[in-house]
Amino acid sequence: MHAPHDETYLNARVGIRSWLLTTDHKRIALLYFAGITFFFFIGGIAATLIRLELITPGPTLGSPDFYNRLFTMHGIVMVWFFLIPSIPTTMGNFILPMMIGARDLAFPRLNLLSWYFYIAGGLITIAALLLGGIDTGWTFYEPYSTFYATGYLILAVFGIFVSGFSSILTGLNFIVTVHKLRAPGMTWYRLPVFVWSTYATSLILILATPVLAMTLLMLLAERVLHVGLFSPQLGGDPILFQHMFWFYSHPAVYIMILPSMGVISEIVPVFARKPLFGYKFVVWCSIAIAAIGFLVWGHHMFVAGQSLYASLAFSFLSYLVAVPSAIKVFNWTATLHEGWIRFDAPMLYAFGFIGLFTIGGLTGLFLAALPIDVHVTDTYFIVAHFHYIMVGGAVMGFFAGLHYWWPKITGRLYPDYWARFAAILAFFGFNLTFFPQFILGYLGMPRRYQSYPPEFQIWHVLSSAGASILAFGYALPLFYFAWSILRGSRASANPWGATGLEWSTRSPPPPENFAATPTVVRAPYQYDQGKPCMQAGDV
Amino acid sequence: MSAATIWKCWFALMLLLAATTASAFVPLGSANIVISLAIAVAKALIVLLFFMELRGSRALVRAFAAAGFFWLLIMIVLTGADYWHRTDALAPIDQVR
Amino acid sequence: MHGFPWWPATASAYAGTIDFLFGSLLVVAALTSGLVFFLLLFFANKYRHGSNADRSGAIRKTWRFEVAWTAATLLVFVGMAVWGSTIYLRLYNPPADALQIFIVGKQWMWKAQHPGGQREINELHVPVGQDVRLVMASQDVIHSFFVPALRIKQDVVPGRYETMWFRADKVGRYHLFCAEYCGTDHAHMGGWLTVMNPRDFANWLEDQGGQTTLAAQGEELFRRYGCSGCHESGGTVRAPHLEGVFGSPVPLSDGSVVIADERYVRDSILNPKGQVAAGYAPVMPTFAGQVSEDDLAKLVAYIESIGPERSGS
Amino acid sequence: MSERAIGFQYATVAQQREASTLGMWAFLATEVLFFGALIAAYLNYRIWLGDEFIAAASLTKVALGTANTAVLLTSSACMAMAVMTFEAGSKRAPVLWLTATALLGLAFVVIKASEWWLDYQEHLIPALNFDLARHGGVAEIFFVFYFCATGLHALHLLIGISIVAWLATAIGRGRIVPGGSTTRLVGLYWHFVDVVWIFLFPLIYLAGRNG
Repeated sequence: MHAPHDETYLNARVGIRSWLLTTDHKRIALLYFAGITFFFFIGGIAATLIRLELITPGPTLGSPDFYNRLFTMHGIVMVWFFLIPSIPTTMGNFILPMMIGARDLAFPRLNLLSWYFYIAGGLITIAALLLGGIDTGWTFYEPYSTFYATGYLILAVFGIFVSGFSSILTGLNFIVTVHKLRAPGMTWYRLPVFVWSTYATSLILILATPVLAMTLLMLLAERVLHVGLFSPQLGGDPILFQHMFWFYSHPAVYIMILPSMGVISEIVPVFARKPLFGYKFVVWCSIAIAAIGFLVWGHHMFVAGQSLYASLAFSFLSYLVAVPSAIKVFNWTATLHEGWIRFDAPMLYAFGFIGLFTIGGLTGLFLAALPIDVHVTDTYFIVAHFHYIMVGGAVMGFFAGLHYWWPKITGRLYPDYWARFAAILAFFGFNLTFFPQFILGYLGMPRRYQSYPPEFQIWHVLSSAGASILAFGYALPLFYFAWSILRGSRASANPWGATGLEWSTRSPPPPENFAATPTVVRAPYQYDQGKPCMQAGDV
Repeated sequence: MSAATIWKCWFALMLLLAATTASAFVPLGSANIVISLAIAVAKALIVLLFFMELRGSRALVRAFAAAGFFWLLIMIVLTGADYWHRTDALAPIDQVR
Repeated sequence: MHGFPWWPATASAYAGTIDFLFGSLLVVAALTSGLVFFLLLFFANKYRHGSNADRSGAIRKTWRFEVAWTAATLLVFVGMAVWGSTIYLRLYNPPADALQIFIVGKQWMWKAQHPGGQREINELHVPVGQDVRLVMASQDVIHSFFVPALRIKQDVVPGRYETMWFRADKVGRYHLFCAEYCGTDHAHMGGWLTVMNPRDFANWLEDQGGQTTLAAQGEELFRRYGCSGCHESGGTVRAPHLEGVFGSPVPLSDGSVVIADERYVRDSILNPKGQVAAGYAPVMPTFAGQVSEDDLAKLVAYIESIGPERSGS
Repeated sequence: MSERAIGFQYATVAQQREASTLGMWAFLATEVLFFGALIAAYLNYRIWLGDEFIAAASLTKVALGTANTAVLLTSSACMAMAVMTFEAGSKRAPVLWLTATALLGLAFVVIKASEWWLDYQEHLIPALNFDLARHGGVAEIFFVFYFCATGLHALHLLIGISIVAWLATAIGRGRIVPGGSTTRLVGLYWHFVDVVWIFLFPLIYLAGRNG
């Protein structure tokens, strides 16, 4: 029904069944994108209510129980239903196969099954939150979660358990795809860094998520059957729960940040018109982060009653894992040297990412020092640290990737000046929101407090003011992206002058991605005199 | 992989099973757990290398197989290190029955 | 608004060392991020599209830079790790003759119990300039005893004793928080640590009512729980006499010898069959689940008091 | 998926075979960590709770455990024979060997169920009728692990038995022919379930037997 040359994956088939039963990695990416956006706004609403609540020292919006359920919802929805799936399932699904010249992922039907696991897990957890929510925090520490937690803990924990399968199957799909479906000529050192980062993320996805599955099953067994596994009232050891929970949850924070690092490593060379500085170092830093990331979880438990020996070992290993991240920041900065830097929206988001991630990473060094962590753990210093990495890093990277691949995904261009304004607004709104929380943290303001001593109020008011700016900065893209779909001008195959395989095919791409499987002739990010040298030979 | 190899492996597995069960009843103190785990590793290797044909597989498949066990080892060793060095003074807690 | 605090109160010398460490790390972080931000902005401006900066000398040998900044970061980080660990180790070996206070955390209050028997809720009065050792237990969920002014915090896990020590050097009233989420009133489970000079502290102890000392209360419990029935002369069952036992070596039935310290006394009450004294049958019943936190502390204090006369206390 | 048609995204059959093998091994790695987390928790409790925890293991039925291990190892050998004969091209032999594998699997489940029944009568099932006075809280923790581990393993075994039964009928009816990788993958899964039991057996049944 469409002439072959203008048939795209969007109009190749129509109807609800063509979406809900699709095995096209590009459509599944859009299905995930819808889910991600939905859960981002639910988590965002919870965040807004939290910031409103904390404007005054006393209870403002409701009872302490309401606040406890609010921050638990914010934590669970943001961690498991937005941050962990965000980049791998949307841009990973859409762009990775195109970047390596493949027609689809290794197991397309498994990919669709992953989406259904994600949606099923999400709906079960949302049901638990709507029915009354749970008041344990996203960490479900024992023995509170077994005997003292009220609310629909079993339903929510089961929802997270189900969504875990989506992570495992997606990771498995990506790993086999990168190994087996690379186009001819696409050697490992010609892979774009986004593919390497998504590969490293997938390693963590399949090696850490099963441990979460078992931990949540044991938690359910203890709460439902009253058998002694973790709570001392039944002879168990609560610190064992913390060990098993953080064995997953620390690598999980690397699941959240590694894809964003991959996106930034794609954007910086393109808008600097220069090869990435130290490609091999950046690539092996991603793998190193994925590997060493499994050795450091004990730094969440320095004051939890862990043995002195373990605390010393985990402190040293946590400093080790910081080195690859530092190397990446230096390499991004060095890439700018002697480049032709353009400041389009993706590049502004990338600058924002590097700035905020640097601050987030450096504050991590404070937390790895044992005595400082003893003072600041469980305070707002920690809240500020992980928001700088998650929101300043992962979400900024998500928006950077979105702005960078939007023309390829939708075939439309968005208004660049509005996008740049949104990037700058988000950057300043973010800093005003979370930098005061560092000061609050060192002052000793504990986490998860609805009411706090009055002398901390000034910083909370500043933080809440920043939150409103940040919320506006995140809502803006919704408008101009919608506008771009309706009336944005058509995007060419390569609007940014990038060199990857995905820019050698039409935007939006045809269902089979490439008319003929491309052969790769050179490494990524090659420019001469500012002109891109495409990875795909003259196809 | 020929039938003969399969049944030779099966026989070796049966021998190892007998050995591990027998050795469990010999009072060797903490050596018992070491022996039983060593025999278990031996049996697992027979199944992995011969029945699951890891012996003839490409290096990549062997790496995938080893990765799972290696990461499990990381978890066991690091949590075990904590428990090994833990000196707790147990306090009474009213057992909830 | 109540003022504009940007640095927490400093109530102990230890807090000073933490501030110094934090300040040094802050300087290192500021320098590093300053360098990165400066380079970002400098390159962004100098090499912006359309500027005619000199772009000829593209760096060929990149690995030289890589090795340099990798080694530099590794060195600085290892230095930080070692510095932090040495300070941390000081937290771990409490002085021997510290003033010992029992703290019990339960859902949504901190109960303190001084050796002299005085009790406080959500309050803790301590003398200035003297080492104080807190022995803490929880009755329900994990709490965390946190005094920002002293820069110390320790999670209190139910089912085991956690210890923490400090020496407050400045008189004053400092915040006390619960730092581990423990339910509805997690935010209200806190109060004040009041550091007083020794004279005021002594007066305060007095007008808390001369309750009997811990040891005296322990002796009363020693009778009530029936320990005296066996452990004192004229008892029906042959059981070791406890006078002079505390702090001295006790030969066990399996041939090993153990020092009868708090842990040994506590374990013998909760799990008597664990370490049986040499020459006695393991007939003592377990008291786990019957003897509460507070009573166990008193029994230990009593057995300690009938130990050999220790120099001072 | 029928064997002959190559997946839309694959260039050659060999590429598809290697991809499915890699995918299966990646899945088995996740299963290793899934069971492994439970075994790690068991080992930690063994260090933390010490001898009383180990002593509780002597309440398990080592005779039935050993018999079960023998049955499962034999079923693994039968599965290996099935895969070998299938890829050698014959059709009747693999169906027979697969049937033998499934029957041995069922035998394992029956022995396991009888063992649980004995445990039920001896009041050893936590949350149901565990006799705390006689065995104590630490023994109960051991039996929580015992039932979690053997329960999850039995569940995986039942899934394996149903897949093997389906495979036997599919080969019998000629729907699955040599060249594809389905049979090899089912073999990998079955052998994996056997490897899990190889590690569970000493930890559960042989602990604390040295008197």
